[in-house]
Amino acid sequence: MAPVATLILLLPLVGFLWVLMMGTSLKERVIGVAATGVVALSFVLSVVAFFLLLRHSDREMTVHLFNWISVGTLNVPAALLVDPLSITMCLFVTGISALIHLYSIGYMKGEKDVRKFFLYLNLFVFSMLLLVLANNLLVTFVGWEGVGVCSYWLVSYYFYRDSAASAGKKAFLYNRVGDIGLLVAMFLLFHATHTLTYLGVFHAAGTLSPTVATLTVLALLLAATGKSAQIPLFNWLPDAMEGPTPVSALIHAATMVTAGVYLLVRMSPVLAMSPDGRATIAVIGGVTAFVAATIATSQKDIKKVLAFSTVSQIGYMVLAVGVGAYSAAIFLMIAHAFFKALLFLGSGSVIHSLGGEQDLRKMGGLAKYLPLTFPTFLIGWLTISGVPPFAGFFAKGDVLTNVFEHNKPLWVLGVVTAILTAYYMSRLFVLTFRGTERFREVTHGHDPHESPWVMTLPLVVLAVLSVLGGLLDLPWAHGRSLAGFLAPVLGYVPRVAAASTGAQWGLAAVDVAAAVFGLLAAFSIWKDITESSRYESSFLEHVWHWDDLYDATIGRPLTEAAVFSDEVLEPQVIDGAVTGVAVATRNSAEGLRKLQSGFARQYALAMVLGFAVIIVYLVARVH
Amino acid sequence: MHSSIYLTVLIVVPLFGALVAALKGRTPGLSYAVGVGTASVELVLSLVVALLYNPHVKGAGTWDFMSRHVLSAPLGLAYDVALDGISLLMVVLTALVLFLALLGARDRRHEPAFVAWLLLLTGFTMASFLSHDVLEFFIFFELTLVPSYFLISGWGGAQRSRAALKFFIYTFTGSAFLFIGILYLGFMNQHQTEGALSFSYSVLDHTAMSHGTAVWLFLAFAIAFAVKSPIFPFHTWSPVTYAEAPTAGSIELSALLAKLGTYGLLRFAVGLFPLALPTLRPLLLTLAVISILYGSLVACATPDLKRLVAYSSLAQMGFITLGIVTGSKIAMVGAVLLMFNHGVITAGFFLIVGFLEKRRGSYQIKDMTGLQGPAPVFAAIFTVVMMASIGLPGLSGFVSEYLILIGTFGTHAWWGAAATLGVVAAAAYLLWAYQRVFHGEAKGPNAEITDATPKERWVLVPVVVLIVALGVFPHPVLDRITPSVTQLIHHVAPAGVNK
Amino acid sequence: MNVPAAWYLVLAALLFGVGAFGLLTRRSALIMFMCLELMLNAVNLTFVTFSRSLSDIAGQASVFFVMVVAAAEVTVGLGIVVAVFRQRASTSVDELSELKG
Amino acid sequence: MSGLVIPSIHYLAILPILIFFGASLLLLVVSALVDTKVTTLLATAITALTGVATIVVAILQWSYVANHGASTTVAHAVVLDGFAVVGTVAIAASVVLSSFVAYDWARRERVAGADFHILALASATGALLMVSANDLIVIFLGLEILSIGLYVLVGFDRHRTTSAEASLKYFLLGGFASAIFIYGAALVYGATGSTNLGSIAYFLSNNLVLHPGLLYAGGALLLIGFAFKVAAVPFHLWSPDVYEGAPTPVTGVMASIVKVGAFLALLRVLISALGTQLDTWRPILFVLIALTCVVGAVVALVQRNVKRLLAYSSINQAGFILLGVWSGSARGVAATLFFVLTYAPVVIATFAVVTLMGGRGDELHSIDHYRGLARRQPWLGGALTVLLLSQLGARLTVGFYAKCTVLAAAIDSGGGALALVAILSAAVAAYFYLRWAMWLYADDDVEATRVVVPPMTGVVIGVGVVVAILFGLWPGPLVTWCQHAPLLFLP
Repeated sequence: MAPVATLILLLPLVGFLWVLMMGTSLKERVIGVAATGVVALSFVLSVVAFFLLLRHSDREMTVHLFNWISVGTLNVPAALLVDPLSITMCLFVTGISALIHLYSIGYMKGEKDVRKFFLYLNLFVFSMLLLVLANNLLVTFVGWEGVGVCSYWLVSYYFYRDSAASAGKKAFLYNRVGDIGLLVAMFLLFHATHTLTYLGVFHAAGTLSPTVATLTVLALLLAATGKSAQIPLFNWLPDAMEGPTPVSALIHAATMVTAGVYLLVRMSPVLAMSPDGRATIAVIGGVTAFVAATIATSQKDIKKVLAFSTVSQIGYMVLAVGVGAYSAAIFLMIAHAFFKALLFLGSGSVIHSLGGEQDLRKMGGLAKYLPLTFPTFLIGWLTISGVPPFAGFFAKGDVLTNVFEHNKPLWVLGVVTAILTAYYMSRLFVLTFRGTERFREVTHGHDPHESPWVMTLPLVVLAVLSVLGGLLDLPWAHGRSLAGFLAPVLGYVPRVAAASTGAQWGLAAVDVAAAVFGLLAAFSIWKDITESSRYESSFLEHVWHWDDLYDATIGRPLTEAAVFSDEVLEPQVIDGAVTGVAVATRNSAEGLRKLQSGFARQYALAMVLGFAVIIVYLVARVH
Repeated sequence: MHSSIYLTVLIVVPLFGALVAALKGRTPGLSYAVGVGTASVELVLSLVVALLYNPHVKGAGTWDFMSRHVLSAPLGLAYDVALDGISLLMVVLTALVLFLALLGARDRRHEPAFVAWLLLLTGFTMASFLSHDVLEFFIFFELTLVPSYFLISGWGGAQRSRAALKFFIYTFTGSAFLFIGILYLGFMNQHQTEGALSFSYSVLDHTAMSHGTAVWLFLAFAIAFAVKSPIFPFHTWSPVTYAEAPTAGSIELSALLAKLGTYGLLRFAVGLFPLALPTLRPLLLTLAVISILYGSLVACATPDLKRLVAYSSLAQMGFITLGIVTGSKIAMVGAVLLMFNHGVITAGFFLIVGFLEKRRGSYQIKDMTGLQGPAPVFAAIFTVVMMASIGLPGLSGFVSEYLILIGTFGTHAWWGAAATLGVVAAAAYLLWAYQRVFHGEAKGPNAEITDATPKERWVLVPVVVLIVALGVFPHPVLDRITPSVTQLIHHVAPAGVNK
Repeated sequence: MNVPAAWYLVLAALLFGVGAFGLLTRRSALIMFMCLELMLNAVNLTFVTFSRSLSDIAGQASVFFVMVVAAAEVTVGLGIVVAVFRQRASTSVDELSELKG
Repeated sequence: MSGLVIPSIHYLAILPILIFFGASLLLLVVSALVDTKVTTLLATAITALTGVATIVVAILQWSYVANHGASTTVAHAVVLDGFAVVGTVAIAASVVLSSFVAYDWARRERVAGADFHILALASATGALLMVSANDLIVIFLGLEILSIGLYVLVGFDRHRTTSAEASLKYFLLGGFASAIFIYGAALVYGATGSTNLGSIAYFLSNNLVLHPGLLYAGGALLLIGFAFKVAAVPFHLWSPDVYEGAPTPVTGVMASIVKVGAFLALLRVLISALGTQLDTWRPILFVLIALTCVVGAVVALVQRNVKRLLAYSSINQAGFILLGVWSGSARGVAATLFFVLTYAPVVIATFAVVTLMGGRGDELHSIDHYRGLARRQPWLGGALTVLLLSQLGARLTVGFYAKCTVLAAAIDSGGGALALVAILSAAVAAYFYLRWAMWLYADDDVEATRVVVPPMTGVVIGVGVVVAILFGLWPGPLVTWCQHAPLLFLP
């Protein structure tokens, strides 16, 4: 087992190093194939590891690689923890990554710096695997930051575009803010439990004082909001769409952005110690899901729509975590990975066919030109809208059922969000594939062409997965499926008795109703774009003016403070004090040299005065 | 216990090299060759010492290679060298930095003098790190001023004279207090022991003193070191000096001489006056945190790359100080490690900035855009150095910063939390600078610049290697630091230092 | 009749003071010069007085030294004054303020 | 009818004085007889011999003191102790060095004859008398012999009116100071019944002074007399003018010989005679030192004329030397000795360089004149740099240990605050030393004319540099030597 797990982790790194070392000599195609190959290989190994784990009795083992940091009481090994959760993550991370690597070969063909692209991509996969496989918080943090920096590089991949450069920076900074959360959480836990390994922390979790527990959970939540683009740190994700589409699909939809959810799930034993913390998580998740969904209804850029839908979907996951439905969160995470990757790659194929055009208003009627993209995208659309029997329906249903049992208001919010989801996705679908053809001036009259097989094959695979994804965890088979598999890690959360099958059918019906309502609404409104654009609000389009708010409250004040310090405080006050002393000395020198008048008699006078002073002192001393 | 001959050689070789370089100035290039030769010898030697070093010497604790020769009893002057885990790291750094400065920042104007001053500076720095005698340390500590002064005033930029004078006077004034403090301590000790006047570290650290005395002496010492490091608000000499100094000078100053300050603070201020620590800790912690945040803030706005590095150094010095004064062992180890890492990182920064200046003839950020296009290698290496400075896990900077923060958090949670903000700030100003310099469309002269030459790459290789290696396998280093820090903590501990 | 020693001392002190005052107030180098002599003589008087009241001969011996010194000063001093006078046709000290600052 | 009693004289004790006195008389005669062209060289040679002979004698004296201990002679008016011996050596060496400089200077200025050397030797005699005097009257004599010679030397340069001006100023104020000094001696005599330092000390330690008025007034006057000679603020005002006006070699003499004589005599008076009154005079000295250090350093900042600049710098240095006196301890005595012993050659060498740079007519003393010197003439520039660094107190130059010893002494006797003031003033002083040093390395007008370094002056500069560096690297023996040269009377 140990070597397998190690290889899963190291293969992408090997790929990275190999391409790095070979330098620019390699051919573009070779690089692509090699990069894809290593990831695919580690997917295969993950499958192997999965079955090995099934045979493993306690379904949990630690692989110690080497001793990383150890000072005094702080002891941090570089070690892996192989358990159902990490393997599940490995499976879908490597799987999706492999597909997207393959897709990228086609998508990035002819780009300037393909080598760099695959370098980053491989490094990203390595970091992501490190994140999920780590057996302690600090190593997780390494992966956590690793994926962050890879995302920074890939978002600003087109560095000569200022928008891309800024987007990359923004992404990294927002993540950094989140990282404070993770750091603080680590500090708190370490000083409370004197260890950072998950098992150690979980073992001591029971001893955490409520305050520490709550603080830790909130810190973790901050970390999660940063990485998983939740309120208040969610607005870097739409900008991150500046990156190449495969990147958006892999990093900003399927894998990295779910890392926050993974962290929360992973720390479930600590979450268990703080009901308040969990409640906060739930609220954050629910609200984010809703807000992002509203915004998605008014975006003009196809990728932006998908970006906000991602935020919204992750909101669902966080919500699930908040109500303690960990397996539901993971379930949705996987399903979402399938259909959101599918949608992104689909949109990528669309964009590709239109030579880089991303504006929905310049699309439409593409169905007949994209014979493979269209049906796969259709499946993706139905899945995310929550139409049975696709994966989305079961996953979201699982979440909402749990929410319903714990928190009715949030459940209502969730359902509304579901309606909105169906609505904006249908809007997207309609505007892209149906209606009048508005792309002619983009393509200079040519017909759009379907993408090569390397790009369409992943679409097909993902479509299939989206259809069958639901099988992972059918409501009536929780014990034997994903939930059951994850149970040893999360503690199997049985349905509350009250939720009789009847109630469940009821909830399912509500979900379907919501989906259908959203669909119909969209189709009825978006038949013709010209007059229906009044259903877009600029407030929503401008993301509730969230950026402006931050800019006004934090960005600009800080910038001004910086400029002030550099131009006024520093030279005039702090250095001014120093130079002030110098100037004062110089002036006093000028003053003193006046005494040096050159008149001998004044010199004599000075002597006499000096004598007088001394005598005064002596007289004073005598009496 | 190993023979002290190693250390003596470490000190003598560069001084001798300086002499040769100065005298053999006639034949062109020879002096440079001498310099490089000396640097290589020094580097190898320091590594040998690092391998030989034994942290468990009988009766000397973690001090190794120890020996003491009294030069003048009435003056209490002695040649007294020893090496422990903390100074070991600094020794290696000294040798390394000389190597980088010589290879990476060669200056052909008056070359013999240039090389000679550089070697002298190294010799003096080496000696101060190896001094086990406070007076001896002070002498060499001060001595480093002279070569740096001539390096700056001789090879610096337009404002060099002003910068050099300011640097010298500022530091000289600061160390005036240190000097008085040392003498005072020496006599206080002599009056207690009624023995000969001695400034040996191992003698002085047994001096009994009242709390008040300890506080005053600590302050006298701390001012000198705060100026040298620099720490807010004594830092204003550093931006102008770093900016005006030649690249080699900037490297030596920020990567090496700054460490003299923090090293002194750790070894002498904290080590000799533990009594004062509880009283002064709040002040020092606050100054450290201000240095971190304020340094980062100004770095966001400063228009000059070298000044930017200067302010980022201020922030880093803040971290080091934090680690030194919290009294947590973990944090202190982190601080020592950061001294080394920051040395490597700033050296890397200044090297790259120097290379860019050679091409663009300016340090101004506004004069550079989109360099990543024409110069991807520079961009890549700069990114690595930058990420290390930001504290990206897996790179050297992170390990040290993390140790400092987690340690501080245990003893002084609020200061620790405040310092953690520095992590974001660092990312802010560095990425912002990176974007302005390397991202965007390269036009005009920016588009013409050539990428790193093979030689330049080879100079930068050790930097990158060290950054990565110490990020992934800090172990060998930590194992050498920890015992010495533990010893220091145990000496300090009774005076209410927690953990 | 017997005059108490104190009176001589006071007289000497006054003489010394007068000399010093003159030195401060007169411009002519020569007069200042005389003031110096006056001061030295005040010193002599003091010595003699003490030597008398202490009935110790050493004090009177000192007087001779002082006189000799005074004489030597006169010779050198006059020489210098003459040299200056040659250059400036004046012995006013206040005109000698080329060196200052 | 008691016959005249000739006091027993231990000639070894006064031999140096006799040698110098004899040498100056000899020169006087010779210069009258021999053709004036050769006399300068001859005079220099004789002066050198005198110096060497004196140093040899000093060695004998040292061994004598080592074997028989310190002693007084000539009715306790003269003392032979290690302290005096070290002083003698310092003065003798300074005279030799100055005479070398003067030789080249005289050649350049076309000043024929041996006058400089005669007067220098005479003045030096006075200085020697001061360092070994054990009686206020003898000190007064020494002071006058020293001064009268100098009055003439200062006015020696007939080409420059400033020379005469300086001479007259120095004479009038010097005379004033001497009068004050001797009046002080008289009052002390009245208070204690003796002018002999030993007796004064004995009297003060055995009797309770009921009416200290006389004693205090006398002491204060004595102190002022010395303060004038060592140019302590506020009694320093004469010195910049005189330093500037005097011929540069003479300035060198004033900065070395006069300081040695005055400081050592002051030390002897304050510690041997008035040691019991430590608590009374220390506060006065405290203020004097603080003023001297600060004013010297600060006013020097704005000087353009290097001679004036050096005048102020030597005022600042005087403050440091006084620290050693202030501490009033054995350590302080040793520190003072070490300081004057090492400071003298360095400052003479510095003025030797200034003499060279002054050029024909001794006029070119603007600091701008030194720009790029080290670029034109690396050795001369380098030497000057070393000398300046030494006076700055840079580490590894003897200047550092000089300052170190006095500061240590002061701190040892509880003068931490004073030491701090002093060293901060040194930080201020560093500014002008460095600015000067930096201009030496300025790249502009590298093409200006080079100055020729005559051999003798070269030797002097060399000696200064060697002293600065050698004892900077290895101060041990010299410090120990000064440590073993205590005062005869130490309370």
